[in-house]
Amino acid sequence: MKRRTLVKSALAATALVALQSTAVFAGNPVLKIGFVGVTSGPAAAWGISNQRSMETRAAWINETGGYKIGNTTYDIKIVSFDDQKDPKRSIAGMDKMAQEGIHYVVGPNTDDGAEAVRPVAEANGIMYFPYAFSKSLYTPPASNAVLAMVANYQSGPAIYKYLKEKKGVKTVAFVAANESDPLSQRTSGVAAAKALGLKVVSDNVTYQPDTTDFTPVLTPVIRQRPDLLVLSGVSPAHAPQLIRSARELGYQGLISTETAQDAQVLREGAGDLANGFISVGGASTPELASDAMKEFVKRYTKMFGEYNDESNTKVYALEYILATLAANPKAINDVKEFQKTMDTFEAPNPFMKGNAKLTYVGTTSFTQKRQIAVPLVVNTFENGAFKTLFVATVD
Amino acid sequence: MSALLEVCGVTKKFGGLTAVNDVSFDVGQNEILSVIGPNGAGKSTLFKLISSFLRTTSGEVLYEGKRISDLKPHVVARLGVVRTFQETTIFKSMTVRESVIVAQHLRAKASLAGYFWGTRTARADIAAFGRYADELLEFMGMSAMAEELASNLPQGHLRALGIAIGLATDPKVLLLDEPFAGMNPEETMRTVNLVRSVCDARGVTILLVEHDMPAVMNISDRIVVLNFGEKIAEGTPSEIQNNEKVIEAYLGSADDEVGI
Amino acid sequence: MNGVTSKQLIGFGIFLLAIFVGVPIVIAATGRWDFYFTLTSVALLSIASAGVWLTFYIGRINIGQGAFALIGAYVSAILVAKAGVSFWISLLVAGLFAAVVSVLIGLPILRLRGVYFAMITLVLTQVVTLVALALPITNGAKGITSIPLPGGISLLGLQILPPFDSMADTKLAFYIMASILMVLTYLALWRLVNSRLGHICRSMQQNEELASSIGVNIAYIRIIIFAISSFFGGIGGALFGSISQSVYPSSFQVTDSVNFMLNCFLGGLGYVFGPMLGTLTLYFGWDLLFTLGKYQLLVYSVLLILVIRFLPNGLLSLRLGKLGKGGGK
Amino acid sequence: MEQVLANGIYLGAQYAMIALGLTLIFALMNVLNFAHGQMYVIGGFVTYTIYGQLGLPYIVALLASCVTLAVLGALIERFLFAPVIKGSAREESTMLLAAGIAFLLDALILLIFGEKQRGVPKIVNGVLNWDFRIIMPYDRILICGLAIFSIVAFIAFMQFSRTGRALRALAQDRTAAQLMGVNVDRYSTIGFALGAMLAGLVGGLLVTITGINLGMGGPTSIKAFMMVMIGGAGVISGAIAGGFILGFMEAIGLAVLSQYGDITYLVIFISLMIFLAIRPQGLMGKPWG
Repeated sequence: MKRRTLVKSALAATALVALQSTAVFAGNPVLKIGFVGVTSGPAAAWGISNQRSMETRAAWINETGGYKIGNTTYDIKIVSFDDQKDPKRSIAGMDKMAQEGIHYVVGPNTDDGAEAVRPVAEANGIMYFPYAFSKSLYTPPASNAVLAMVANYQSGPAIYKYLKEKKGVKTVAFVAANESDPLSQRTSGVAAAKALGLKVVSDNVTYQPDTTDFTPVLTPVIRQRPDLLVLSGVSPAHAPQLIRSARELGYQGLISTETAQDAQVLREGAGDLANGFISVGGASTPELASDAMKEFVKRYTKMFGEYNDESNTKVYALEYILATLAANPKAINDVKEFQKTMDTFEAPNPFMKGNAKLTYVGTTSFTQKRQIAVPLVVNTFENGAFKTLFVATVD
Repeated sequence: MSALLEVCGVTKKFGGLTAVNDVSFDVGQNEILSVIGPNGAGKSTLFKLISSFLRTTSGEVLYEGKRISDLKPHVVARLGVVRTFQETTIFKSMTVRESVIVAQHLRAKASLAGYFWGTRTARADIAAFGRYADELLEFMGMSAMAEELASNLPQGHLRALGIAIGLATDPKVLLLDEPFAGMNPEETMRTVNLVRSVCDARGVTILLVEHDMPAVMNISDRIVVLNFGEKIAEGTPSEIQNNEKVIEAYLGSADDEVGI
Repeated sequence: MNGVTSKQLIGFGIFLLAIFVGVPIVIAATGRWDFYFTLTSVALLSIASAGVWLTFYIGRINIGQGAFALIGAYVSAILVAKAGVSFWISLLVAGLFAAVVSVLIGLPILRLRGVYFAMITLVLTQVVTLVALALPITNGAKGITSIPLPGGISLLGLQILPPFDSMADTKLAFYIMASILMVLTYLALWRLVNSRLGHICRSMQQNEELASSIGVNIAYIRIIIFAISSFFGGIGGALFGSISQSVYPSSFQVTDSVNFMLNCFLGGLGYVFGPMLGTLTLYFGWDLLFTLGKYQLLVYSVLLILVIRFLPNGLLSLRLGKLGKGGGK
Repeated sequence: MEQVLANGIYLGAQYAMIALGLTLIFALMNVLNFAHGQMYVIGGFVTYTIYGQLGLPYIVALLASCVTLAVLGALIERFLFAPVIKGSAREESTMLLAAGIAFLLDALILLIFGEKQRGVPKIVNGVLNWDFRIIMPYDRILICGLAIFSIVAFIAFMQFSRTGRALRALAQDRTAAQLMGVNVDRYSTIGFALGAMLAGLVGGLLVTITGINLGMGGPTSIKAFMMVMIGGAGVISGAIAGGFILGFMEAIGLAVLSQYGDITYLVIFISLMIFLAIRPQGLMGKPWG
């Protein structure tokens, strides 16, 4: 009998928690923005940096009186769903968002998740901003996904071109984890390098996502002595180890990746060996960061104890959503209006010095504007921090 | 003599060790034949060879003139040669009656899909299984414990259940693995009578491997004696009792549990 | 043992009513439309879990169902998206294909028992994922996307089922479809377990040697059971592919295989309806806890541990007194 | 060639240590501890916190990892595994418990240590470069040496100490050990704690090379399972052999099959399946029925 009561009370507690209504903000009406992504398990870092940058920004907006869209000032509330990097759960998460009456969602973090939620998002009138590169997500007939970062097939050519012209890179080698996203990125990376006339000396070495020692993985690659080693779609956890192994094997050339990295992680994991490592980042380097960006980093650090440089690129999606809604308040419950606005939308970029703009791009890659124009900031790691190598734009 | 089961020069080697060496003997129709021998004589290996739970190294076992060694155990069982196990090997979480019903697998006329769809043949089978199980338990004197879980039975009845499971398959030859081991004289007596009546009343030929000499002397028509994997004697109980090689083998063994 | 009592019939009736009438009414009343997808997932995952439960029934710990679900998902996706075959045919083919593969793989590995079988099936899940990444027909890392929705079914010119893309609400359609398949699966499972094959499985679960001594061809039965199990896996996988309209090598992975197994444990290995309840609890439970934010996994795991600590024989063991073992319902 | 050998030894030593703890727990209680990888991760994070963050000597951090995990292991055994094993109809039910604990530890790691990859300063600098035939950083050599030393120490402990002998008796036959007067409950706890401690120790050692993040838990458990299966479940020597075999398979496979890229692990997994199908008890295990 005793255990029955116990189980019953446990179940009752669960039910209570589930039914518990969402917290109510005082004053302003609440605008809910969703996040569906991975915030637990091996890839937690991707989603968490995402979720936290959204929450930091939302708290900041709310603290300073809310966000004005049309004639109403809203408090922003972030509703997050952890999909555990499982496409089945991503769909459930997107359904939850529809249930909550949310029309704008950031995420998911992977190709398979983003592809799986497409039917739900399109059926329920949700615009979503995945961090996934699969072109079919953004190319018609797909209509509701907006690429929330720079795809590697856009940043790759820019980086290779720069390195070819400025550093005399002639040969390049690719290494990728044996998983969907990195493999897809490797394929497009190789194509981009070949198009530029670079010689690809190795493009088929892969490693399992659970690899703990990269020396045997890299040995055959390093033997080819490429001028540039590209770590396709490398996760922040693997990057320092790969760099370290490559350097310890005596590799002298350049190393680059097209994904965002965290300086602290590189510093701890590879130390000085990571000097010269090229990665794509946002606009938080001292040369570029505006006061708003610095404020954002400060608030993030205060809220969560430690900043994550991956958030530099992830702060944008929410900003775009809000700014576009402000430009066309009708879009708040109607994504068709949002889509219309996207074609002409333009606003100043608050996170970058100078007169950079927020616009939607992607016509070249997707034949329609389904990408946010994050500045393509290419950074290089020097003595524990990122320095901007060059800045480019995507069309 | 018409031999039902013929063991012809059967040999089994485990690595360099010869467990059974060139053993031959026949079992006649409706006979009770016992294989005895001191510990480590190769009895249970021979037993497994006959029931095809082990492959022979050389030699063969014939049933009704057809080779049955090296066949799969269930094929041998289908032909009518069925073995029992020692008491721990039962269907622990089934009742006695369920065990006996399951064991009538070979009597089934309907196919497995037939049972799934509940065809007429299948329903007839199910009824027949039930009737036969009741009859068999009656015969074994186990009707009272039909609904008891097998794991709750006392040791003596476990052995009887093992025999009942074997009998439920309608065997021509029943191979019994040490049916009297660990029993007190009274239980042994009862089991001896049971085995006798299985042979007489149901016409089942019985080959048993056993340790308990008095019981074996009592029950067997003929006896085969093994020592160090080789057959050292064969004959009626009285012949065996007076066979010098046998006496020597048993006295020579350190096994004091078995006396003659 | 084989007769169906009136009590069971009533129970089954209530169950059907709850699924096909009760749930839609409750959802309409509360406006929680999102529960449709969650319940659809529960239905299709419990189909796959039913297969795992069946392999448990012959005493094998199966951590390979993810492999067969992935195979099923790909077969259906390739047939529908590349060959233009009707989804309904592809669903059946997916199940059959998974079953055939399982026979080929099962022949050598079903001899293994205990953790050894568990491990080899776990490795199998990884092998299938890696094969899906490497093969051209599966589109490798890119996956198969934009799979058309299921079409209609017409018989003798009479339309029994309209095409899904003509429906206003595919959520309900998918829910009904998955639920019907789930009910059929569990009816089949229940019937199987209570038929002779089920009794033989139980005998094998308890002692394979004894089972073979009474003339049971254990190797054959093992293959049959593994094939049926994988058939369910293939069906479940194909269903998911049609709902998400995409399949990736990561659609079903080791985690999924492990979850299928956990569903069975949690519901109770002794009960036919255990895996269904287990799936509902594990999957729905996670969904319900989503408002907890970052504490979701913590609370979820603590609850899970409490349940197993105090109900080590599964949730259904609470009702052990009332119902016979193995039979369920 | 020499490089492949060196890589194999290094990988093998670390794998063997991971497998040791898992196989010990399996041998003692027939529990497949799904949470083994998470324990390894906690070990890594404890060392990271004490050595990397607080700046205390490395050896202190390593000891702290061992102690933390030993205590954690003992608690888990005493309050979770032991009662569940007693109350469960089928012993496989412990798999659900183990998985639940894995989830719990994952959640705790995320809340306490965060989601980021962490690393500690190098404990030794420099790289051994023998004529480009063997290139191996000194810290790897040191960790490899420490791992091999720990393995030897563990074997010696199991062989010669009183506790070790009791544990071995327990692993061989629970009932017999009980009859011989071994306090089964107590030694189960000790054994579990020891297994968990080994996981913590490897975590503490490897954090200096590979760093640590919360995602390493699950995959590490699965790799450990495979090594245990190769060698034979529940056999100490088997776990060591399994670890080295997998280590060498990876090192050789990556060297030989690198031009085929994606299929290296496919080949490893398929050969593993074939091997297990032919020899289900692994290299040194007892046949299972």
